Amino acid sequence: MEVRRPTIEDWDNPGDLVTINIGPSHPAMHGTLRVIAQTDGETIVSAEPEIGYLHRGVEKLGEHLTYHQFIPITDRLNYCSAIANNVSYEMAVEKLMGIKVPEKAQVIRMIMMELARIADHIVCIGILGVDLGAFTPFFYLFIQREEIYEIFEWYNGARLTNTFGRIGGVEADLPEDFEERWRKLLPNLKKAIDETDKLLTHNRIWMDRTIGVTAFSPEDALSWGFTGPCLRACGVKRDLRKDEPYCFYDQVDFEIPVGKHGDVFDRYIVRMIEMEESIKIIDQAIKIYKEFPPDAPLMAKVPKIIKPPVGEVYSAIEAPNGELGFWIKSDGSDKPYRIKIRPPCYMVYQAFPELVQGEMIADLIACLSSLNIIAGELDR
Amino acid sequence: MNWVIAIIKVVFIWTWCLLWATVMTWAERRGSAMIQDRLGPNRAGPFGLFQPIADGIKLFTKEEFRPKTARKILFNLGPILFAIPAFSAYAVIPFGDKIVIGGKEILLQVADVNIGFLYVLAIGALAVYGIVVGGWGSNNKYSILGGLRSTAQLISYEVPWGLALLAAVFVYGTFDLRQIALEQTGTFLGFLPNWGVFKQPLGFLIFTVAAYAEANRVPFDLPEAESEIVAGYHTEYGGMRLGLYLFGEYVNLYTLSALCVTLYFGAWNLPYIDMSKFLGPISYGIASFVVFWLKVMVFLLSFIWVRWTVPRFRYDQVMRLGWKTLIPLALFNLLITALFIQLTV
Amino acid sequence: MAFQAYGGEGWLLTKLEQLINWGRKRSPWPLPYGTACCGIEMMAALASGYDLARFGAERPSFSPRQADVLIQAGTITKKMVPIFKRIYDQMAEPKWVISMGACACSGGVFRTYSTLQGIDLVVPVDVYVPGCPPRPEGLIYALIKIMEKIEKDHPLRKKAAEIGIGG
Amino acid sequence: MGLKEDVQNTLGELALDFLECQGDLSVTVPKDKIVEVLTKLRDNLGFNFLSDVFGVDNSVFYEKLAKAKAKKKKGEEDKEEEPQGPPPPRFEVVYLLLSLETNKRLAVKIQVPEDDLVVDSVTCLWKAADWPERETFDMFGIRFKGHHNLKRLLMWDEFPAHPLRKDYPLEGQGEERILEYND
Amino acid sequence: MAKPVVKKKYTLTERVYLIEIIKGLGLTFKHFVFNVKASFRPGPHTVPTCWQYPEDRREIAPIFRGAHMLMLDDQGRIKCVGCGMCAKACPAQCITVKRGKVAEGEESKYVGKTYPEEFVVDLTRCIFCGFCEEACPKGAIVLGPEYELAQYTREECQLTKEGLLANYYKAKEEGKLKPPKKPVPVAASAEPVAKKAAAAKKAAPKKVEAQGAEAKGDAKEAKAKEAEAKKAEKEQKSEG
Repeated sequence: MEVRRPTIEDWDNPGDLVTINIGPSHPAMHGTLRVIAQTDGETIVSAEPEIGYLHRGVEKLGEHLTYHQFIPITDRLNYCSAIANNVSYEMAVEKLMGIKVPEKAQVIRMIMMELARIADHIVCIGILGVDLGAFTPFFYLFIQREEIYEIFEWYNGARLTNTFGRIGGVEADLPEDFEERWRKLLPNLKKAIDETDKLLTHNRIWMDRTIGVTAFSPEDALSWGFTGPCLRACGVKRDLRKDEPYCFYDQVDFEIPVGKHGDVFDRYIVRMIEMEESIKIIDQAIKIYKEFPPDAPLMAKVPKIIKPPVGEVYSAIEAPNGELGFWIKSDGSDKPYRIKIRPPCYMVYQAFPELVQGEMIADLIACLSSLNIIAGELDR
Repeated sequence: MNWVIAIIKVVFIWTWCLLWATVMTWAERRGSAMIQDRLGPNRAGPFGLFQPIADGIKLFTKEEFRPKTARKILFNLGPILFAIPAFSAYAVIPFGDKIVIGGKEILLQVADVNIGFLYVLAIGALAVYGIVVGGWGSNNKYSILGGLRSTAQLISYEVPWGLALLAAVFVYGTFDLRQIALEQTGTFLGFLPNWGVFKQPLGFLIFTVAAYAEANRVPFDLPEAESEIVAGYHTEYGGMRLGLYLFGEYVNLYTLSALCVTLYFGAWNLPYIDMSKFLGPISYGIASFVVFWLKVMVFLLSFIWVRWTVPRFRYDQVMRLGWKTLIPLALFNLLITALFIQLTV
Repeated sequence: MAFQAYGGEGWLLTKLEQLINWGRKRSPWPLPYGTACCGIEMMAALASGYDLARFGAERPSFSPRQADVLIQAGTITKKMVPIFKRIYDQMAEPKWVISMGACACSGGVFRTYSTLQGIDLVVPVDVYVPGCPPRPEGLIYALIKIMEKIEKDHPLRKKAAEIGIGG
Repeated sequence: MGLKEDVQNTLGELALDFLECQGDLSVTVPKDKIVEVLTKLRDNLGFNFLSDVFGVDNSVFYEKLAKAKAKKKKGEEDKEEEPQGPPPPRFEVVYLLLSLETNKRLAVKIQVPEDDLVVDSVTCLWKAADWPERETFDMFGIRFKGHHNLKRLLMWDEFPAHPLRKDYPLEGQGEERILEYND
Repeated sequence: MAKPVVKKKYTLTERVYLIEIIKGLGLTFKHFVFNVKASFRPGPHTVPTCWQYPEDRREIAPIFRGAHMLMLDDQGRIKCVGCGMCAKACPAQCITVKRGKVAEGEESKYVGKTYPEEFVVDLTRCIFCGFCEEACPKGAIVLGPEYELAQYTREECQLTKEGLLANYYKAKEEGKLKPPKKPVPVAASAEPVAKKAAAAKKAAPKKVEAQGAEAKGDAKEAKAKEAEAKKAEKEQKSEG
């Protein structure tokens, strides 16, 4: 049945249905998303998301900055895990130029990316909890996130927007006390994850709120272009870290958690397990890292002014949210001719009307939080 | 002379309620902070105790704003309708046994009505008016949703609440709250304090759950569910009107806790100890008051404690829990109680 | 008018104003309008590590009617401008605005067609916090600056001047 | 047995041009055959996942290349051929495909001339094309025939220009959004 | 289009709400008791996870990227020559440098022959990426430890030369100057240092070690080369 999508004109003649405008200034809409929902009582008949409230013209800006200058801009795409964006972009440019990154730099990138993944999932799960009324796990998790930030800060001096790495490598070696910090953080992080698990996972209220809510079939998910945890929650075992390995992901041992129904609960569980897997990866990566001599190269030899040859490449990595890709077209000058970012949550969010149809208003919020829509990369 | 005492009692209990509702807002903030590994407001006065006063001053001096589309009368009426029942309900709940001053026996209760029980039920149901009127008067979709949610929720939970209380009435055989309190002395089955909770464990459970729903507290805080409908019925309210809503909530909590203590936790009676035997008349009066107040505080704190632990229900789940679980359970409880009484008496 | 007598440097008036200022200062309920990266740092400031609640800013009220301090954390795009302005207008007096982060202060690195070059083009801003994003400490420092500003305020005298009494 | 041969075999003469860059293969196909091509690729070669759809404005690209060539003045042959005769179409729409089985990626490109900015929508093949096509419309003004809801996505509805076109200045032309509220 | 229907299967403990809720209550109570105990400790830092900012500050990294400062050398001379490399490298274009010739008699103030007549950093635009610091051939502009940057007006956020120097003095007084950055080892040639071949994967750790040793030799060369390259660059810049 084709349902007419609501528009803003429905405000004036709503008929039997109530049109509710949710956002952009709504506590659960992360400040920048907007959903116009038609509701029958509390049930959503149809919902239409509107995006673009954080469209900052990143792609256009990229055409006016040099390759190097664009790195800080990528920080501001998915700001929950800036490092993954940085690395994705750098890998795209490196691919375009045919640079092979020194292995030690790759290990450092891997460690940092996994830390960023944990930080990202912490935000997602914490916000999911807050949006469902459970505030406390958010605080428990954020304490640990703060510690992860501290690691970032001691690495290169910024907490959130790290501007990590350079084209051709990384800008610094891991600090000497990195492992010490990590060891200090590890038990607390595990404890925080465990406490969240205790507070939420088996709580019937939580289960009622999440299980079966906005379930999605794998076929639909693939057709809509889902990637990352949302796709894995639907039961498709796909992870670029395993399927198209980069860095050292083919040399570390980790599992890919897969859900069954693609509902909010599965997304939550997949993220929870992924955090634990990331911890495993970091532990192994630190072992690999230690095998390198302290003065092993961290940067490939790149010219001072980066001028890739004419061409176009697409390179993607598994960001915390899914496949984050950069398509770069170069015209041989020091500025990219066109940068196209393929943000993971863009694809996920466009399936939103289908996801929430027939659910209740409260589920809309739960669904939105569990998809982990980051406006920065959604609108670019 | 009697009306002087009555006025003193009214004023006292109002200020007392107000005081503890104020302290509760502080306790809520500090308590939640302590649960969440942080500190909470600690800058205003010692331990941040003056925080509620600062809030009050600020809300009082804030611009009183009424949206153009709001219904003037209803908009103004909402908070008042919400706050008044919360205060009035306390009229019949005893807050201590009795105090003898100058040979005159003063009951620590504003009005010793023999149907006090029914009065509480009736007044408690009134609070929903404040929410729904406020929500409707704001003329905001979120507010109306919040108001509707709270209506459905309060009506649904009024039923198991009443049924649970009815079972308690079966046990005590009276509608008089003072009488109920007095019945809970001595021991039950030889070793337990003779408290309602031991005679009516299921009833107590249902009462507590329903009380959370009546008070709109997590996990039943749907009418003001922050992440769903912004601030629910008080979305459009600011300034002191909002203050009344926020404040009324805590007064409401205080009343509910007091009712719970009166019915199920032996009011001012200590387990195994009869205070009246070894305390003077005045000190006994004060002691009974303090004991009662301490018990109420425990309940108030448990409201906070639960709030910061569990997630929120969804609307239909609240209804399901109310109609499909609590009401049958309450009926079952009623049946068992009736049978038991019929067989033993 | 009798009130006129208090319009001057009256002791009672000053004390009263101090009291009001104290109340306002100690209870700045924020409206956290986090649109972008700064929103995450604002969350960090609200979370346990820094705990904005210590200053009484505990109750993030998402309804603009109930908020005192609008923390604009993140970019305001041109598409967002009318909505943002409306939110500001909906806030009841007295209100303050913290412009957190480079994007909110001036558009920052996003000198583009869709970004508003500083929210002060649309609403009056009380405190600017540079940084991209600022540390949570930076935000708390801004809040302290707002408090200092509140302390210097004369709410009653202003009101009196508004309605045309006193001096 | 490379991917290129496979694509060549599958598409036959529909494949107009191949471009290989650092292992990334892209194939140019006729504009009006895009749905047919993508169906073939999906059904025969297992490219069952649409990563992204986006547009490129090539109006400056060829100029820049020509300039760069002129600078070199060496007479070397470049990979890119100097456009002969009519200028190449201004816009390009790129479809990024992925095969989930073999993990191979393929970019399919169509050339869209400025005077005929209508392309067939591929939302019938993949729902994922929904927003990317809207965005392409928003940013370049390329219309997609058969799209069910072709509205602006990122900019507001009344926005007059298409910002990712090369002739649009970075800092905009002073557009402002005005919304009226009646309260 | 049809949504999959999920059947909820709960265990008994999950079905009865209370057991899990009581477990959760126990957990929060533990935190509560711990924090209440901790909050009575003396000093500003009571609850271990909470920093009371103005009194009790979290230790920030010595390399934290805060407000800029203009560096002086050992003799108190301004290192900056006003070449404008930082302004060029800045993605946000927030730096304005005007170069001036050092007047006679003022040579003791400046390192170079030219000096920054005007040096303004627009902090409201700056994104603190640290590229200016990297681009500077003289190590003259450095992102300092200052993070309390809030101001009442936009004009106050313009960091002029005086402000930049004041930041330097403040950081120096507090001993918060950045430690010198270690040079990053660069691979010797454009060729990959060690190919990540399939064979390498099988015996990963050993191979890695071997590669590491190999890389060691390379790294020394790389350092030398890098130093050379830097010298050349600097010369070029100071000329230009």
